[in-house]
Order: sequence, then structure tokens, then C-alpha cells
Amino acid sequence: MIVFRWGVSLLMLVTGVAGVAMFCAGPRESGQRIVLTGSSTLAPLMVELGRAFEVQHPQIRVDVQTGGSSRGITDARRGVADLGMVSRSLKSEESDLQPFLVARDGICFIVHGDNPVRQISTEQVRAIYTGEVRNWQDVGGPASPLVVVHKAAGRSTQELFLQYFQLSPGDVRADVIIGDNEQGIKTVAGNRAAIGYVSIGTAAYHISHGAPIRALPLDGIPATVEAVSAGRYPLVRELNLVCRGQPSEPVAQFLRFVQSSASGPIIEEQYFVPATD
Amino acid sequence: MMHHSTTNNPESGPTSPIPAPRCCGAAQGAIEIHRVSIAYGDRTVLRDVSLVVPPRTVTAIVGPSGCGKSSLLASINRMTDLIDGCRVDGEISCCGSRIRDSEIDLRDLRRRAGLVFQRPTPFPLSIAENLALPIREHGLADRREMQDCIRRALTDVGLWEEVEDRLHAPARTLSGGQQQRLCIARALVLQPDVLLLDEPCSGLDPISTEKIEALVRSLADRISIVIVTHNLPQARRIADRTAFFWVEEGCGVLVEEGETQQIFESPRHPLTAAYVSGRAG
Amino acid sequence: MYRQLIERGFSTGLSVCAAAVGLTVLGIVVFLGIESWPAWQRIGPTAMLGAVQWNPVGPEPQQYGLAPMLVGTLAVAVGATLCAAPIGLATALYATFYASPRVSWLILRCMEVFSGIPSVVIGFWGLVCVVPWVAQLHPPGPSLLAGVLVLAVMIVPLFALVAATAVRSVPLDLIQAAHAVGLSRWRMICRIVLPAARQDMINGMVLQFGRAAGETMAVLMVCGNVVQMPGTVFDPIRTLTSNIALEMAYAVGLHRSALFAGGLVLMILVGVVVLPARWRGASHATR
Amino acid sequence: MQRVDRWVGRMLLLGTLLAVAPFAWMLADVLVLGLPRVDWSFLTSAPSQAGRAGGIAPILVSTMAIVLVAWFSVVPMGLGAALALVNWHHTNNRIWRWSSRGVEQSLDLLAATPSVVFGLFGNALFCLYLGMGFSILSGGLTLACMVLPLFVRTAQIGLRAAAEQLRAPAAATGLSRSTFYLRLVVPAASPAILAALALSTGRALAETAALIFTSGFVDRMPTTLFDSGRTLSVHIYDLAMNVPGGDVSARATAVVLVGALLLINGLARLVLRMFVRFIDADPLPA
Repeated sequence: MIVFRWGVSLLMLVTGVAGVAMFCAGPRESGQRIVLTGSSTLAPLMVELGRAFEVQHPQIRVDVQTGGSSRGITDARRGVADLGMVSRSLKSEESDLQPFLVARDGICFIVHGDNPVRQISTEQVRAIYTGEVRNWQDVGGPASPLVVVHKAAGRSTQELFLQYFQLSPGDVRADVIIGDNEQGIKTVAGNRAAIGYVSIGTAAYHISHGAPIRALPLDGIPATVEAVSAGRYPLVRELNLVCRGQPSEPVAQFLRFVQSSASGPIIEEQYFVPATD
Repeated sequence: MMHHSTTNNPESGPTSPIPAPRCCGAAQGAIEIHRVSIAYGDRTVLRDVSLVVPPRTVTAIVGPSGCGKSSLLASINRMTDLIDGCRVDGEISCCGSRIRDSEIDLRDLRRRAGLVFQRPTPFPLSIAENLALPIREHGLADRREMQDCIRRALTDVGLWEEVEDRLHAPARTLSGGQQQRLCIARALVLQPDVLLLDEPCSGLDPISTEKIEALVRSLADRISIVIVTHNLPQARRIADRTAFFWVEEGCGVLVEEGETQQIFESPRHPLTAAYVSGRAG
Repeated sequence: MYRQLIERGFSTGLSVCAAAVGLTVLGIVVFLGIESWPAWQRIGPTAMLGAVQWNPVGPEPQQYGLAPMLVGTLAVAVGATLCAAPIGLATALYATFYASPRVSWLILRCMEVFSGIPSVVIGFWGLVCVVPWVAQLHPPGPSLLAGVLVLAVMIVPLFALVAATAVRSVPLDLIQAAHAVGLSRWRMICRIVLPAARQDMINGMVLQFGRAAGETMAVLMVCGNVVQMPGTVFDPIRTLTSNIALEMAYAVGLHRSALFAGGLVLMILVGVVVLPARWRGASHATR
Repeated sequence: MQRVDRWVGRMLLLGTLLAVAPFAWMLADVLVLGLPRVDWSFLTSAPSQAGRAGGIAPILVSTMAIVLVAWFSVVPMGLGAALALVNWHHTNNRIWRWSSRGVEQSLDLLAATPSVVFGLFGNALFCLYLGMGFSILSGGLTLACMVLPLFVRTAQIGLRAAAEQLRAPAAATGLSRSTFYLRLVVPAASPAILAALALSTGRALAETAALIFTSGFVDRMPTTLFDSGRTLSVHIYDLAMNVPGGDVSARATAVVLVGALLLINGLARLVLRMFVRFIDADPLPA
């Protein structure tokens, strides 16, 4: 009994002290935090940019959370995030938000590294994603059923994909629905029969880090950063940060840093094309 | 069946039938029980009992199991309130106040009429804290007097010397007899007028029993004590008066009540005679 | 007076706490109701529960059919319960009537330990072990079958424990009587133990069904999350729970409302199925 | 007859093996590949490359912070509610009896509610309506709502057993209600309360779905309660689903999580068994 009562008292004391300490630490720093949410394409880049920015401004903290471009728009509007990450250009009904162009990116098709298929055409993509073709044999691969990886609704990669290939959401016959780009890469890397589409930057980053996937040239144009940079690759998009109203001072500082030439090397490291206006 | 009705009929007039002096020792008696019946749901366990406990005496209640002795004891300080579906009819007054009044301060009633149970029920606290908690609760002593209060109570029950050096040990480390005496001490620190003991020795060894009997006798010059017991020799040893209960058609009734000597040596009722001589019960 | 004030304060404090607990439930229902109200009003219950197309964002027309998700939830939960029940029952019976005391103790402790393993770990195991195995059997891999298997694994331990408790609560004199007339063990189980423990067993199954239907992470990780009516067990499906987990982060407007509506449907479904079983269980225990 | 019985025995053994095998496979998989990664530096360093390398220190801190927040809200409220239920249960007043039934049934409904629904509720109430955003505070409060029924029910059983034992002597001593509950019942039932807390903590640690949209995903060291932070289980989910090459780290994190859970559940059961011996009641929840 005595032991229990001591235990309880001790627990209360420890938790109390810890709780009070954390609460006291709260208000002091909360003003110096920049929250970014949205596109999983932009997230790894923003993490790196945030780190570099924090080195210059140690009193400011940059937190990044993914969830798709729609979340970026939503959170920026609701004020949950200071900046929304949106991997497309803003639509007309989103004119209440102010975009800041960060970089350019493309969307590429990826297959498992052991897949002998070396390229893919627009017609083939349409046939695969509408379910007309259910076997790799029909697109020049081995006799094996296709596993079609599609992105969830609300992801800008998916929107751009549907728009480019003139598909409606109801046409697509998918086997797996994924969220973040990384999930797509992981799914394809783990399944020899899979095909999916992700950001070129993300794919290139993971290929260089040893993920067993291959980016397929689309209609003969290689899916590389160079092709995007040169404007040859057809499936490209803007990577934007969006903000509602006038950004606060720390946020404005961060935006200036992101759009400065200092960020160029970091953007290139992540296999994106810096926005050179 | 006999009725020892010494109180006025409650319906006899607008004035209170029971004089209400706050102190004990009024001529009427420390506890007056008038035509009390106790029922659990539909089952009546005690019917139409009237009994007077004079001040500063030891009254023993004896009788076979199931004759409602313990229920009667519990009804005196309204512990029967805790039992679901228990109904008490009739009048009981304790130390001059009618306990069935809705305005009575229950906490004060229970302070003035301490109850000790069959099995020792120390609180899961230290020995000292077992006494200090009720003292603080009723505001009977401040911090400085606390030690004295505790020592006096423990000395009264003859426990002081045994536990003097381990007042802060858990009460559960005491032996059964010591625990029971601690429980009596817990009732005594509240300076009660009446002490109700419900077979306090039934689970104890002879030596502990002897100590408690001596304690009861020594307390009798200060307070009134009602003790329920199965043990006839014990009743004979310690009680000034004895009430004998019996079960009639599954329901307890009071058969006979009087001086202990008279009950044991010249009982008026044949049932009493049979019981005290060991031929019934 | 001071004393009475403390007492009054204490009682009030307790009541406030208890009321807060009641209000939490009310709050959840009210929040789900308020947030999903636009969806019920503008899309309509029949359109939402009856339609099979889920196209909440993107090009017009937007569609909010919860039916495939509802079917997916039911299919995966019913399948898992049906798979888990015989295995859990076998475990309980073996541990109670066949195994030596030491083995029996070991089995039940193992089940206790397993029942505490987080669903995300089980889902992870499903992702790296079960899905590839199903893919070999029949592509694509992430499928209703994978979900059923993973959920069955998840609910077996608790069901085994519940069944063991139910079997043990069969009165001993019944069992001794069976021994006395020389029934063999399996006959005794069939004729006496199972009938006597039936009600508890069904309650246990229903509770585990509720757990399976409400599970999110394990299902999200292995089911493929394609919104469609499953034709075979190898088809990928999406459940109400994984739909919420997948899209909640960025949903706005009607889409968000529809997700809350899905949550409300799920809560009602689980509540309607599970609560009577809980009450039966409680009245059974107090009897 | 004998032969049939033996066959039935074999079938049941097969069933038992089927129940045990997946977990053996799971634990073997996680331990063999994950345990070598777990060392002191894994526990004390920050994750790098989205968790592929480095450790889990900030995640451990966030997990503890979220659990602490949950404790802080669930213990006072849950204890108060459990005491109220024990107290109401014993009054003869019909209104209080009905209230206590009402609260108990709400608790049952709360216990049956899927965790993702708590996530929805927490997101709507704490993150948006109360403006806490994706934070440790929102996540902890959401978890508190989720574990409330488990905590109240387990604590209630212990409190009721202690109250039944102590009610008569306390009443005979004229103790007031507050003294009775606060000085006698709660200390006597403290093992049951501790066990309830441990079981609730286990449930909270295992939870993922309610946290992904209340406490968020950030894997950095939190500095305030308003920071987003991920728990161990969210980290496992993220590594498994979103990080190519994160499987080994996921397994190592799973080793840490399962180890912590086993420790907590073991402690809870130990404490409860001691309590059973102490108070002659069975406080284990069904």
C-alpha cells in the first residue's frame, strides 16, 4: 500500500513538473514557427529549404506536413498553415490565395527495376488506366497481369494526370490507390507487376538513393530533370507556395529565402528545376 | 411476548413525548426503543420491539442467529440506511434525540453512538491515522492535542504499550484482537455517549476476548454499552442487563429483558429458561 | 458551514466529471451530425448510401457514393470474424480441455500478449508478408483477402480469451456430471460446454466484429483502397475507415462533410451491432 | 470413441497453432530484422532521410508528451466520473441511479466507437474549433477521449470493491463523503487506478488512426505542446507506407513500441493481481 501511494505521488509529481514545464515553454516560441502543409511532392524540398533557413534564422522553426495539394489550399485558407504547398498552378476559384513559384517538376511513369519494358506511349497509358490492357504482354512486357497504381482524389499529380490523358475519374480501373509520392514509389518498388506515376523529382531522388524502380520515357522523351528544364517533357507543372493575405514577417523572410538564388542548389539536389523567371 | 414500554405513546399529544435534554443520564435512559420493526424488502426480521437501555450500563442482547439482533443494533445509529430496501418502523431515541428525525445530523449521531463490527474493520491506513482521521473529521482536537487524544484512546483499550513504537505501521499488520481493540479506540476517540458492539469477540482468541471484556467493564462507568453476543457466559460476566431475543415464524421478537442475574437465574419465560440452560437455541 | 461547502463542492465536482463523460459522447455525435449535415442535406441519404461512385474532387460531376465503402467494411469485417471465430474457439477449447495446465497457461498468456500488439504493427506485417503472398496467389496483392487475413489475425487473440472465459464459466457440476456419465471430451464439449457458453461466445464474436469494422490502419495498409464493389476476394477494396484516413487531411466543403457522414454511418453501424452485445454481456455477468 | 476424441484434439491443436503462427511469424520478422538496429544511439538520435537512417529520439519525446497530455486530462476527469458512478450506484435516489446508468451506457458507446471517429471528432473540435492546430495538445486530448471508457471502467471496478469494503466502518465513524472517498477509497483502490492508467496508456500508445489528423506527422523534436509531433505508431505507419527503404527502421521502431507495451501491460497485470489478493475482488475488465 505504502509503495503504491508513493508510486502514485511520484508519478503525479513527475508528470506535473513535466506538464508545467512544457506549458510554460509554449507561448514563448509559438510565434516564431512557420507551418507548411500540402503536396507530398514539395514536402521533402521544403524540409531541406527549412533546414537551411533555420541555420540562418535559429529563432524560427519550419514544420512541414504532407497531405496533398488540396490540403495545402485548405490549410492556407483556414489559417491552419502559414503556407500551403501546391504542386500545380492555382485555379481561377483559388484567386483568394497568393502563389509564390518555387520550382518546376514533371510527372513520370515508374515500373519496378526488373521490368523489361523500356518506354511507354500516351495510348498505352490510356489503355492501361482504363482497363483495356490487363497484361504486360500487351505493352511489350512479360506475360504477367498488370497492377495499376493510381493516386487518390485531391492530389494534384492525379488531377494533372487525368487532365493530360483526358480521362475522367470514373474511367480509371486501378488496383491500388496511393496518397503520397513516396507511397507510390514504395508500392512500385515492392511489386514487379506494378506501374504508377509520380513526381519526376521524387522518382529521381529515390532512384539515386537505390530504390529499385525505373522512370519510363513518355512518348520517347526521357523523364529527366534536364528534359523538364529544357521544356521538352510534356507532363510538367508548377510547384507553388500559397498564402492567404499578407504574409507575416517570418513567413515573408522565408519566402524571400526560397525565391533567392541561395535556394537553387538545394532545389537541384532534390531533382527539381529552380524557377528562373 | 412481553412489552417493556416505558415511553409515552408518541401519538398522545402535541408536546414531544420524549424529553430532549442533550446530555445523557436523563432518567428515561440512554437509548429508548419503542415498538420498532425492521424489514428487508417484504421480509420482516424484527417485530415490535421495545427496549430501554439505562445510562452507564452494559446491556447484552442474546439470542439465536437470525433473530434480528444485529439489525436492531445497526438501526440505533441508522447504519440501516446503507442497506438497500431496509425499512425501520417505530421510534428510537438515542441520547435524548429522536434519530428518525429527518433533521438529525447523521454524522453527529454516529459520533455519539459508536458502532464496532463483528469483524475488525480498521481503515487501510496507519495505526495513528486510523484514529487521527475521525478526530480531524469531527474537529475534536487540534494538531497539538492530537497526540494526546490518540494516546488516551489507545491506553483506554490497552493497546498503547503494544503499538507505542509503531504508530505509523499499517493497521493491517496488527493481530485480529489488536485490530478489534483499535476499532473500539476509533469509536472512543469520538467521545461517544453510547457504544454499540456487534459480537466484537466472535472471531477472536480467548486472551483477546478477555481483554475486550475487561475493557467493556471499565468503560461502563462512563458510557452506555450495548453488546450483541452469542456467548452466554460472556453476557453473564459483563452485562448489567440482558435482553433475550427469539425467532418466531421467521421473525425476531424480544422475549424477555431484565437484570442479568434475574434472566439467568430466574427467567420468567420458559423459552428464556430453556435457552440459558442450553436446552434450546 | 465550511464543511458543508466542501461536501457540496465535492459532490458537484464528481457530478461534473460524470456529466463531462456523458457529454463527450454527446459531443462526438453532435459534431459528427453538424459536420456531416451539409452532405445529408445536399446530397441526400439515398444518393450517398446507394450510389457506387466516389468522386469527391476533380472534374464535375462530383459523386459521393458511400455504398462501396460500406460494402467493403462489412465484407472485410464479416470475413475476418468468420475466419477468426473457429480458430479462436479451437484455441480456447484446446487450452481449456486438452492441453496440460502448463501449456494452457502458456497459450492464454500468449494470447494476452498478442492481444496487446498494436494494429499498425500487424498492418505492417500484413504489408511486408501477407500482401506479397497474396500477390503470388493472384495479383495485385492488396485486396479484400489480405484485409480479411490481417484483421482475422488481429482479432483472434481477444476472441480466444473471451471464449476461454466463457468456456470456463460453464458450471463445474455440469462438467462433473458429464464425466460421471462417461461422456468423451469432445461429446462433453459439443453437448454441454458449447451450448452453455453459446451466448457469451456470440457476444464475443459481435464485439470482435465491431473491432474489425472500426479498424483503420491495418486495413488502410493492405486493402489497396480502390473504391469499388468487390467482385472476388482478390479485388482491392476501400473501407469507411480507410476512406476517412486517406482523404481527411485535405478534404473541404461537401467532401469533408461526406467523410464525416461516413464516420457517422460507421459509428451507428458499430453502435447498433455492438451495444446490444455489451448490454447482454453486462446483464449476463451480473446475473 | 477414443479415436474420434484424439482427432478432435489434433484439430483443436491445429487451430491453436494457426492462432499462434502469424504472431510468431510477425515477431520473428520484426525482431530478426529490427532488433539489430535498436541500440542506445537509435533511441537518442533524431531521424534523418525521413526516418531511413538515424533514430527516434524526437518521436519518443512526442509520444511521451502526448501520453502525458492524455493522462492529465483522463485521470482527474475519469477518476471523478468513476467516483461519481460508485457513489450514485449506492444512493437510493432513482434520479441518480438513472444518471449512473446513462453515463455507463455512454461509456459503452464510447468504448465501441471506432478510433478513426475519435480522429474526426478531435480534428473538428480541438484542431479547428478550438484552434489548437495539429499539435501534441490536440492529439493528447483526442486520445484522452478515446481511453476514457477503459480508464473509468477499470478504475470503477477497483473503487467499487474498496468502497463496499470500507463503507460500513466509515459510516459508523461518521466520516463525510469527501473524506470517505478521498482519504480512504481512492488510496485503497490506488493499485486498480494505476492498472487502469497502465491499460489506458497501452491503448493510447497503440493508437494511430486517431492521431494522424490531430497530432500530425512532424518528426522533429517538439519544443512546445502546440508543436505537431508523431508517436511511435504513427512513425511506423509513415515508414511502412511512405518511405521507400524505411522497412528496417519501421521494424526497429516496432520493437521499441511492442517492448514498451509488453512492459506496461505486464506491470498492469502484476499490479492488478496484487490488488485481487488484497481486496478479494476481480477487477479485470471483460
